[in-house]
Amino acid sequence: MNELATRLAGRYGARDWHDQRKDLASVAVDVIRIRDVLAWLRDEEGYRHLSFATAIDNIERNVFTLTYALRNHEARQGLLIHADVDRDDPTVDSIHLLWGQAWTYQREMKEWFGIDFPGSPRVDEEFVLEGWDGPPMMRRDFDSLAYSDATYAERPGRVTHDPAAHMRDRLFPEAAR
Amino acid sequence: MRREKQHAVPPAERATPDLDSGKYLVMWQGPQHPGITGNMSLRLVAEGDTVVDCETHVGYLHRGFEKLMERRLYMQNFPLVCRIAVPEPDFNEYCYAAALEELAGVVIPEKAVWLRTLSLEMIRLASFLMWIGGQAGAFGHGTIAQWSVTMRDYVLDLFEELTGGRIYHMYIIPGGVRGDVPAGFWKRVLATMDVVEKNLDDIELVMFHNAVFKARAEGLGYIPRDWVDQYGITGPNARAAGAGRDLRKDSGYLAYPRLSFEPLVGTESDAYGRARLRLGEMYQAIDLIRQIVDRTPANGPFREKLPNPLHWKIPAGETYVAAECTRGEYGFYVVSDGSDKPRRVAVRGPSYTHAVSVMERLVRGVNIADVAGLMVSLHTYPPEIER
Amino acid sequence: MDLKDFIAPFAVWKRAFEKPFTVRKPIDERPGAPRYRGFHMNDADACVGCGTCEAICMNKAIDMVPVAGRDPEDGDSGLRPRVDYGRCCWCALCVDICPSGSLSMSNEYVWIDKDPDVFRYVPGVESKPWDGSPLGYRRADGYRLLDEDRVPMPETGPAEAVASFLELVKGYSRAQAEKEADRCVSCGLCIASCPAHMDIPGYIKAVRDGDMEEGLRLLYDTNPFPEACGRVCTHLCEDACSIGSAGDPVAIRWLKRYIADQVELSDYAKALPRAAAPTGRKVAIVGAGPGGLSAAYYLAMLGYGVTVFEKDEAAGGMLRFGIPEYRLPYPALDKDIGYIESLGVGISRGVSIGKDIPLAKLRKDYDAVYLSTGLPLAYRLEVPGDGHPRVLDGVAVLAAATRGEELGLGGRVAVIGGGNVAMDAARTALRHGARVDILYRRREEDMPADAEEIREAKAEGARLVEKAIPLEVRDAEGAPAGKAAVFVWNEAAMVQKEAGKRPVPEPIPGAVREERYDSIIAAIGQGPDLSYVAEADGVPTRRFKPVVDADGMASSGQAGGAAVFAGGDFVNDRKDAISAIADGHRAALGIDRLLGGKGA
Amino acid sequence: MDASTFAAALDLALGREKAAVAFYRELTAMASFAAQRATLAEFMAMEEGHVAMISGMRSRGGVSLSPTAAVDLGLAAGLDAEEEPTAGMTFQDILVAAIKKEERSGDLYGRLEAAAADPEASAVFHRLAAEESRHRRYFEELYESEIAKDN
Repeated sequence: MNELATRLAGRYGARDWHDQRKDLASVAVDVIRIRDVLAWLRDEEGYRHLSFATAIDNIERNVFTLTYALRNHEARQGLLIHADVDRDDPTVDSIHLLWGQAWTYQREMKEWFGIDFPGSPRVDEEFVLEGWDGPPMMRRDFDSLAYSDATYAERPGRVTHDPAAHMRDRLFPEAAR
Repeated sequence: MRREKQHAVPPAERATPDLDSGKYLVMWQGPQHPGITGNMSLRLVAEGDTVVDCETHVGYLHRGFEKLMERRLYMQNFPLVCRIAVPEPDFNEYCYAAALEELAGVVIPEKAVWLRTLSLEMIRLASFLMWIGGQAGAFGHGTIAQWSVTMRDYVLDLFEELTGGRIYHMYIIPGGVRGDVPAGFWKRVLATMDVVEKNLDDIELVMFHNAVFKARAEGLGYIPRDWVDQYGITGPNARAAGAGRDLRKDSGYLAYPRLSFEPLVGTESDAYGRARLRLGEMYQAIDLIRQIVDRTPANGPFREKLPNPLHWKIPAGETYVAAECTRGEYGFYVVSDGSDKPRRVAVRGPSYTHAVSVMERLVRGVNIADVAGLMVSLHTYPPEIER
Repeated sequence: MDLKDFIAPFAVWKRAFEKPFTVRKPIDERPGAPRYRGFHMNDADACVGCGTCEAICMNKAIDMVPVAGRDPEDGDSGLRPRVDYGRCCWCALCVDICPSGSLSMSNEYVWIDKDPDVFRYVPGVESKPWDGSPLGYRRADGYRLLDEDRVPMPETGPAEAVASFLELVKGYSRAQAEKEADRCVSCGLCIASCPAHMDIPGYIKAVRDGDMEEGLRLLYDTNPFPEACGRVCTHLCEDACSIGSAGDPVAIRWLKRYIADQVELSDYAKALPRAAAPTGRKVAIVGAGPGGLSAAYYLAMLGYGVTVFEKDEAAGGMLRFGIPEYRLPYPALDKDIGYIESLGVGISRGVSIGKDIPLAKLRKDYDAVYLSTGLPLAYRLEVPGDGHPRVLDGVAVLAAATRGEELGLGGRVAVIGGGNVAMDAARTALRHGARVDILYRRREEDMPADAEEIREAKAEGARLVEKAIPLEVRDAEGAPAGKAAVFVWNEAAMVQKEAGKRPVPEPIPGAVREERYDSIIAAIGQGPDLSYVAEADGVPTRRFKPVVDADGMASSGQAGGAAVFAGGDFVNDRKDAISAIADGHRAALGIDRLLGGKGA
Repeated sequence: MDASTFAAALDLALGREKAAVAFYRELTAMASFAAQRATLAEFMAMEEGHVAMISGMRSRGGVSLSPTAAVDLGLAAGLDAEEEPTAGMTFQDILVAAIKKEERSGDLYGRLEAAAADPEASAVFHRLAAEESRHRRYFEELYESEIAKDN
């Protein structure tokens, strides 16, 4: 696979090649090259199958890391292509013309992360979250528990006790400072 | 560069009908509709009784699994993931467990390898039995559904005995499996396989040599070979079109490299051809289960000890583990940031591809009465789209 | 399409004559499989209320609730899990993880009721028809989510051990400590049992996180003797550990030691909190054992000027003079004491209150006085001849060993008693080359010494003579007078005289045995020396114990002089280091309250 | 000793208990520090209670004591009480003295019971012996829990 790593590095400045398994590797490129890299891998390197596309909210670095999972059936190799996109302006080239299902993943990422793929069909339509009024739910700073607590009532009568605190209150309350 | 050869694929070419023209009828099929596999709906635009446009709508049943998983301990997600494909939950358990094991550097015992393979093949059979009932039912053959759902229940009896649950088995736990087979289990597995096999013979005769079924299924939902890569189609839908890809063979996970089988390949991926291929895979599953019964080691540990699940941290990293389920490539992409909860879990369900973009394209020009049959012929489990 | 396609479908008719698949009344007659994950059962007596089921439950279906008739006690929170079937998904992780193994599931799955609230209940407390069902989900043999086995502690083998006074327990490596810390489920049942109520789950988490400074800080919150307690604590916490309810308890003591061992004394100040601004007030402490120095540490942290008066030439009390160095090496103890002294605590060594300075003078010169003088006096055997020169007292022998004095025990040694002092004396004698018999009035299982002490003493070669009632000590014939002695005892039978009480050793008539020894070490018990406390000090005593209030205060000091607080072995019933440390901490807070401090 | 009647028997017992009070008073005189005196005062108060109890029985003319003897823990027999109390007496010394005293009283009442011709007097001595055995038992338990903890 190192030959592919070298070619990817040479052509597209790909970096951080990592062999996860004998049949799975990952590599990172600049987000601006993403469509070209994927097209090249599809057409020239046999990675014709797009397994899925998704994103990871790396909020600490203020980026969304896109992951495109490709597979070369003949070589029986999987490849994860990563690209970081600025979390403050998450706009990425659409690949809907490369794969027929890609627009759905892009629509999902728009809904779940707020990443835009201009030109991608129906990218602004609701996908899973019909009627959703919250922020993009897969963002790390969306606290689903707080949302749930604020939106739904707990069933009455639910109360629990921490064993250590319960024992302290009953056996040595003076230690509760 | 062959960039010019790129196919301009739907929905870019989709022409939205002019709904104000009065020529069209908009109708919703689902989310409560017997012809829809699960809680999903299709917004159909019909001209006469011919569908001219379709939109898939999901999100009626399960949503937010992937978010939920990010706030739970690794082990707490074990009982959660099975819900992502209700009729075929075990693939979630396997892919999730295998991804964590790979990231944590855990090797599972030999016995667990075989028992995992067993449960994946048993659920493959059960899932196909449910599907074939739906496929026949969509064309009015309720009898087949009666038979096949009964056969499925016999398989679920085996699951109940092995795992303590009929639907959500929660058996393939990170580290291995949750228990050895009970006494006398293998005998009952073989007996059930004989019963199911005999029933499949009847189904083959009654359903596949059936003028009505042939008339309605042949040519319905035809998937050309070159769509397979264009749309990321996998599983029987792809194999029926001549793409002989099967992760059990190609990736060689679990005990598959040591089992004797060849992926089935068809020539026509239409509703009939796909059904034929799946029937063949049901016989194949029975054959694999018999091989597994023969070869599973009698003794030995069935689970590798893992750290305390309350504190289990997995080294930072990412992996994608996929397995061949009844509908194709089922995969879990797991990212760890080194903490005790996953950073990201993305589930790749095969329905995602064929129940949205492929379905929306195939349904155009189809008679409304055949929409259900078409949809079932693609074999869709909506929760794996919603996640 | 051929003709077959029109004929074949009629094959369905052959089924018309077959037996139907369906069964009649399946709900009544279709029990779940033997492993079925049905409704929960809980053995409420075996359950310890640790809440680990609640912690693992991904659905938040379990609440820990108090139940009638179960009060919290050592190793049992008194809480029991209540399952809400509105949330439960029957995954049975609660059963898999349950430390005590009390949770299980029946194979019952049918339960119909109009009232939705009944589907929330406390298994094993609210009785249900499926209680006690032999069928249903149990965790499989060989399958556990928690590790029941403790990470073994590397220790010197007994043969090698008796050859020297080197520390036996070698301490965990980082990997070992983290693995052992991983076994903890953070239930906190241990906290109540620890006399000092240390934040045990907190510092174990620090071990897991590799954060030794945080760990040390948590230790010092309640205990300024982590090196010593990490080695010789009586570890009541481990008796209460929920993991211990069906496995080896977490090695809490060794983990405490691990933390303290990892941080150099010179780095302590960086990790630990600074003392408060000086209050200008002074406190005198009598006795530089763990209790007195614990009070000194917390008083110093609160800004008090502290002077500790110690009759011996070195500080540490029984930790130094009572515990042999193979269990607690002096450098470890010196580290604990060294840190306390580094905070400005003054220790006046070799000054005996009552002899050199009257207590009344301390009460005049200081704003408060804390007494922690322990139990220095060995009780006598109280048999004829117990004044024989070869009858030694265990505490004195151990102190002499600490001082490096020649013990001159001889080749044959008897140790009378079954407590930790007896074990320490026996093992010290073994290390001096003696053949040692331990004679105890009751049975081995009745011995008050820690089980591991008994086990190790035996492994090192001590012979245990059970049910030996001392009768007499005689001068041995054939030896110069006073150079050897004969110990005479009566073999006893254990007799259950009263129901519910422990059996009583009763002499077997005629079964009198005797053995000649070079030394007989009496270690039956110790008492306080209260001769330095006068009526005028206003310290009430009852049966040779100072009587104190909840703050450890014995005298409010109204009668001419400072208030007097007291604690440690001569006040509490536990009579161990950790209780003395807890008393010292409590008294420091009490003194601070009395003197108008802000409290800490 | 005339102990053949009920009243005479109680008189004798009263004398014993008064002697016990005197015993503790004597020890107290020897004591050198507060804790000794506090303990002796406590034990003396117990004996004073006995004096009051027996006076009460005598004036009421009836005995309200259980005839059931306490279980003998066997300690008293083994304790060596040769040594005389000293100014430095420990809690052990005081307890040994107390146990021995109760044992002697119990023995005495036992002998008197056997010697008494009057069945009523015999019953009184029997009950007094039982009472002394309970006292002894009380001190023995104290000895086991506070002194010989490790034996």
